[in-house]
Amino acid sequence: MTTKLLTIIEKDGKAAKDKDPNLSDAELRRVYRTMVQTRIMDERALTLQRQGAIGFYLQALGQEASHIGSALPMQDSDWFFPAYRQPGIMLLRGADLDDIVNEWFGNDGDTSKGRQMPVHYSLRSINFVSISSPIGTQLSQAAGAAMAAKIRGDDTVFMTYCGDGGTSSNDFHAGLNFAAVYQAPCVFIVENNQWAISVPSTNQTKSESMAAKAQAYGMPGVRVDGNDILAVYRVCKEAVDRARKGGGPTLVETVTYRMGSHSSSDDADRYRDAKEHESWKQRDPIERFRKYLEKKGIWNEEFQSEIEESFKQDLNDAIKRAKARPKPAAATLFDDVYLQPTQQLIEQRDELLGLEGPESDEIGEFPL
Amino acid sequence: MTTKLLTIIEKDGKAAKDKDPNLSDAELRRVYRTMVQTRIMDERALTLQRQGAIGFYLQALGQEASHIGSALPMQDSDWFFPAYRQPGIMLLRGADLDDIVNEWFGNDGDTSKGRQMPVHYSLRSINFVSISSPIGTQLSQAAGAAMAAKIRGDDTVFMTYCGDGGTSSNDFHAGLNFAAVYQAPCVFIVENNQWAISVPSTNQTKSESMAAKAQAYGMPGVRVDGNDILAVYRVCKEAVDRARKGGGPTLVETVTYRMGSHSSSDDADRYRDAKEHESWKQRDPIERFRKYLEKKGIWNEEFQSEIEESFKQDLNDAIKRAKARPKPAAATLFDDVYLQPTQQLIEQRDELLGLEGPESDEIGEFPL
Amino acid sequence: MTLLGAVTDALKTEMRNDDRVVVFGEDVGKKGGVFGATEGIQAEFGEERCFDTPLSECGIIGTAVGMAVYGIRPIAEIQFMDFIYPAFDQIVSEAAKMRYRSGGEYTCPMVIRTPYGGGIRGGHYHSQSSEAYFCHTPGLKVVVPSTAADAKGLLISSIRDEDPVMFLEPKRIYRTHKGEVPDGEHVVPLGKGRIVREGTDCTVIAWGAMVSTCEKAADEAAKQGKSIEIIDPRSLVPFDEDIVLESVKKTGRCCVVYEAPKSCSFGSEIAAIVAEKAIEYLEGPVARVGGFDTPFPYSLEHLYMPDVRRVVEGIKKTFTW
Amino acid sequence: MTLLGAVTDALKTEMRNDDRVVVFGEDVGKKGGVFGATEGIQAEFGEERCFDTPLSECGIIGTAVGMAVYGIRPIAEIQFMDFIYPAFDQIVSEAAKMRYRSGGEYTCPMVIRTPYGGGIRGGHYHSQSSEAYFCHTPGLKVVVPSTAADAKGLLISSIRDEDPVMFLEPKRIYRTHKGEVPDGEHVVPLGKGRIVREGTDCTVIAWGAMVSTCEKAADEAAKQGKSIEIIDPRSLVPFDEDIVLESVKKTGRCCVVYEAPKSCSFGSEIAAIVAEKAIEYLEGPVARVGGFDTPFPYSLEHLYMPDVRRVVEGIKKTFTW
Ligand SMILES: Cc1ncc(C[n+]2csc(CCOP(=O)(O)OP(=O)(O)O)c2C)c(N)n1
Ligand SMILES: Cc1ncc(C[n+]2csc(CCOP(=O)(O)OP(=O)(O)O)c2C)c(N)n1
Ligand SMILES: [Mg+2]
Ligand SMILES: [Mg+2]
Repeated sequence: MTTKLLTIIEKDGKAAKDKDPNLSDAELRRVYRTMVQTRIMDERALTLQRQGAIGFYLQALGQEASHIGSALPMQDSDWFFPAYRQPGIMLLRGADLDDIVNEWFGNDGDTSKGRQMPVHYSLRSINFVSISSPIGTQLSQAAGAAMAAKIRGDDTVFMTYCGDGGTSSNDFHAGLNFAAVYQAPCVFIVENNQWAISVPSTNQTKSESMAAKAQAYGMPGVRVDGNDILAVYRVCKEAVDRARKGGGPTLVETVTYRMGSHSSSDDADRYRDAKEHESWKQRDPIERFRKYLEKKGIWNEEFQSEIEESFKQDLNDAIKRAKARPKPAAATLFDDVYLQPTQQLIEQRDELLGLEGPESDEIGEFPL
Repeated sequence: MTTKLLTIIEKDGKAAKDKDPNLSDAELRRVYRTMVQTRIMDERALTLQRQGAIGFYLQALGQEASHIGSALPMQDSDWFFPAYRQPGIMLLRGADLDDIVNEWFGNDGDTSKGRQMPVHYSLRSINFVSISSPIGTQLSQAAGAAMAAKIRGDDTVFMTYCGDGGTSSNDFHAGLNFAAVYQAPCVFIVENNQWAISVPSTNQTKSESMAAKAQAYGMPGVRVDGNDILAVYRVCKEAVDRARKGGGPTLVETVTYRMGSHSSSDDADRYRDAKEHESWKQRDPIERFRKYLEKKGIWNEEFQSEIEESFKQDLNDAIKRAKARPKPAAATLFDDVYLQPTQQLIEQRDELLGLEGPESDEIGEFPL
Repeated sequence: MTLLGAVTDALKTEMRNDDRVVVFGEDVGKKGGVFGATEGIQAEFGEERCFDTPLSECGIIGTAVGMAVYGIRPIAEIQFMDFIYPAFDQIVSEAAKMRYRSGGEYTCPMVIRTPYGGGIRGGHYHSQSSEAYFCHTPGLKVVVPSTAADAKGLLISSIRDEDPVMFLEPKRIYRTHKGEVPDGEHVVPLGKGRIVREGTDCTVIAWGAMVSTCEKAADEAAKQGKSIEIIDPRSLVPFDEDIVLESVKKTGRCCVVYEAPKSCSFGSEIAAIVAEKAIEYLEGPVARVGGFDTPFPYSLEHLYMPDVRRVVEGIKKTFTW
Repeated sequence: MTLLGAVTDALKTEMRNDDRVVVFGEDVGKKGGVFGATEGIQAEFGEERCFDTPLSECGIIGTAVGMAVYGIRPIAEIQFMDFIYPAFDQIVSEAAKMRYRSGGEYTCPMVIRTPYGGGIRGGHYHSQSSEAYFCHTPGLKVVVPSTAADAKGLLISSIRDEDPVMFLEPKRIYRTHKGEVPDGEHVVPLGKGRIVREGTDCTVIAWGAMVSTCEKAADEAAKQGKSIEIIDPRSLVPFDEDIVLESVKKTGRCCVVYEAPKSCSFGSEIAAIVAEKAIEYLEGPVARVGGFDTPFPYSLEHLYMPDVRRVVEGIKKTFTW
């Protein structure tokens, strides 16, 4: 049951009438725009990294349908506990582009005040909780937040993400178990992109699918074509609606592919067969959706260039502004450890600020 | 599939011919003897605790079939990574009674040198690995030991235990996953005795059964009547054989009941319905097996008294000897931290041994 | 009231005060906790605000972090401090760093309550004092009461705090310690130590169950003509340096007493602070009387835990040059 | 050879020596580890002895413990030390205590290798130095090399050790540090420190990547007429007290330099040892130059990590009374 894979858009862009969620043309265009923007942003950022302008980057290349489609049924008041490969959610929810770009640079405009590596966004403005590097920790947190909302009687829904690798984490086990036991309004999305850095998902688990793991927790588990945005949307809409109505959590596995290397520090060619990569290129989620829109008559070259040009312009502007901003001030190092700094922190701050002579310049390169 | 419950011995002691594993009479009697001994030992030890002779005790009351039956198909060279509620395995494998009883007293004859609370046995003599208090940690260790045996080409099989509560632990998730990925010769027994101290198993997980959790790891999961020793044996024999033949791990759920309180520090009447307890008493695993033996004509009152009397005698003798032994010597405190003590440990030891004046006598009572 | 009763009192007081406060953990509901700290709470506040969890410390703390981030006030009970490690990642990587790593956008006001320390024949895994791990983790506060009144006042402060607090309850004195506890609202601020007794010859610093051991040792020392000042910091983070340094500057001697393994402990930190900031006042070595650098034993627990004779010995050391 | 190369060399040397040795972790196989420490190992020794694991540090260490108990010699790689916490329970409750709690019946000879420390723009979660947690845990050994030769010699000793060893590899100098490394068999015993440079006025103690920072600071201090002795303990547990105390007794001054948060750290421990055992020789306060008591930052990393000017400042402190 959990191994069946829901697909709606076929290769040629056709969609089965009875499955098509029938989004409005405006919505379809908005979604398409977000997918294209996400890809452009990913490209641009990786280039910035290659140029040495930012220290690290990690793309969602090929996973645009998976994360944008899943986020689509969420309301503005709903919350996300993301992993690190869902940048499109920020664009979908209208985050300020400057907030995104400043984070790459870790400058004084970064909402996180330059405390984390690039792609570890924190965007309170769109209920997008601070991203953590340790794999999986967001899963039990999302369950907890959902429990809290249930206790308070709020009708907020929570969505949280992990990769195929993340299913092996402690928090996957704890998070799904708690969410199920307390029937918390939480949707767990496993983006199965087939790889955890160099480890293939077949080495991650012997489970017949990631969705099948839902049975260990007594919650519905669904497997969906992660490169088909309508299929992802449809499945997640059901899960979100069920959660909101008190029906408890759902595990959704989106079957997709990491089309790039793991991150700017990785070279997938060292461990991955080029053929596999090629075959997945044929299933590009943006291309597939484009064909669907074209068939519907709501996509043309003009629309495409309009999206690309205007977004590139906006992005360039944001990058220019971000580059011009300084690093956070030295004193900010000591802020936000606690609401109020301790006596020890104040002393350490004052000592640092009182130092003379040149600062260290020995910092090296990030390898992963 | 995984919710079906295998039963062989019926209430009245009858056993379906096609399912009966047909153990020899001698073997059946040996098994029965071990079950009775286990229960006697549990009773006696709890009494010792109530009398203040030992500090803590925890019974396996009602779970004799579950753990003795599962251990039965294991060979002498096979290994156990037990939890704390499988005392019968020690008796089944012919452990020295003094080793068991000395552990309760934590005296200088204790194999663990008085480092752990009662019931945390370590018995290298029977490949029974040191018991830990933190729930679940043995599960990934057993998986690892099984991986090691596979790497070495040994044909050892590993069996490890946890309770229904233990299925929620990090190590359950990690241990089963690793065992399955590496197809390690490891059998995981979940003794679902319905309670984790005061928390019922229905509050532990929403999974339809504990055995169903096997699907998350792509291994066989079997559910068996844990109060029916032949059923437990049969299921575990299959699992052990499969493991030895390279067929990988199995998860076995034995459905049983904790007939006593959690431990000498707990009072189950405070949170548990007396009716539930009553209904399970009807399913007493020893009683059930006795009826089966009686039907077979290999049990009678004489046999019963012989078992009881001789074991009580042995136990009393062992207790007498254990009581007569002193605590481990003060200097032993510093042994076994490392193979060789560090400079700091030697200094600390010498300081302690050099002290004069009365030792502390402020140690209180253990509450759990 | 016992120290244990004061904990219950504080929980109830704050649950009445603030309906965002929820209490959960293993066996905290109907059973009221294995020590009874949550007794009566589910009955008064219902199963939504006081509930049992599956057996997963990772899940308990992970969900607590999510709750705190979302805006309610979780109080998570870990049954014994020895069992906190499955949740260690959520504590040190998540709770401790949420405010900092998000630039203050998300915060994690929560309390982790856990019985800690030895002295109850709990052996290897029901006795440990691992405050050092948490004191070394920026972003966490670490609190240890030694009296019933402090237990109530400090716990109320911890619940109201805007950051994650490890609230360590010295289980050895849960029931043996009894003292006056103010009714209702009673707040003891975090970061302010307490002079347990004044003295002039040597400063002894101790927390939790060790405070009373040190009081007895001080009596002993008095018989030998030494006047001991005892200081209970009450919270280890934030740490009241001033009260310690002022005392050491006065007495010229310093002995730190704690149950945890001696090395790389919070006792080491106090010694280091003194060596950094008051060395010119010292008239003898800074002594540390800790647990030994071994795992916690069962049968020899009475030797492992600092007792009067070991504290007296430690005090003596501060008088040797 | 680089320090990184020396690690690979040690692994291969011992895998050739002892067929019980196996290496595993995330991405250690075909990829050869994210830093390349296991490059070529799977090719030489096959997938049985060098293999990738699922993404579970709990599983990696839990299975390693089981392997060690059963009798093979696991070397587990944790990709970054910051990600070790999901395995914390298996390390501190199991590996560390197996020998003790079983009265020596079962032992746990295994090595946990992990890149650690800052200086590579890894930010919040790829930079931390959490040796203190492990140094405070009896039953574990903790080793940190600062040269290529030591990396090889200490790692070989760690693999041969009968107890669990945390082998912390200062990733900042993985490739920047280069030095002679003896071919084949090369053993540096655990528990013996190294005098990095001799001096007469102040003892500076540092390990890992901080050693070279301290050497530069010592050059700086020399310009100001101060002769600095630098000591690298090489293993923190077991700790070579004698080499430190002897030096401090000679110089009369002591400054400890480390990357970890300042408080409750292994640096605190060294300060405490000095305050306990060499106080009468001290001519100034014991200075600690550590990371700040904050989580690890990204953009301001260069300010967070002790650098030459901060070490020089620390040394100066030891000259103020
Ligand atoms: C606890 C932990 N261990 C290891 C890492 C290092 N690491 C970063 S990403 C990654 C692979 C993650 O794979 P997956 O969950 O499939 O997500 P994907 O990158 O494919 O989106 C690893 C091992 C980490 N961040 N956290
Ligand atoms: C990690 C951890 N958390 C909590 C405890 C305290 N504790 C001891 S036994 C127990 C319940 C275990 O229940 P279950 O796994 O069902 O085993 P049973 O006692 O029923 O055999 C708990 C919570 C522990 N020992 N370890
Ligand atoms: Mg992946
Ligand atoms: Mg149970």
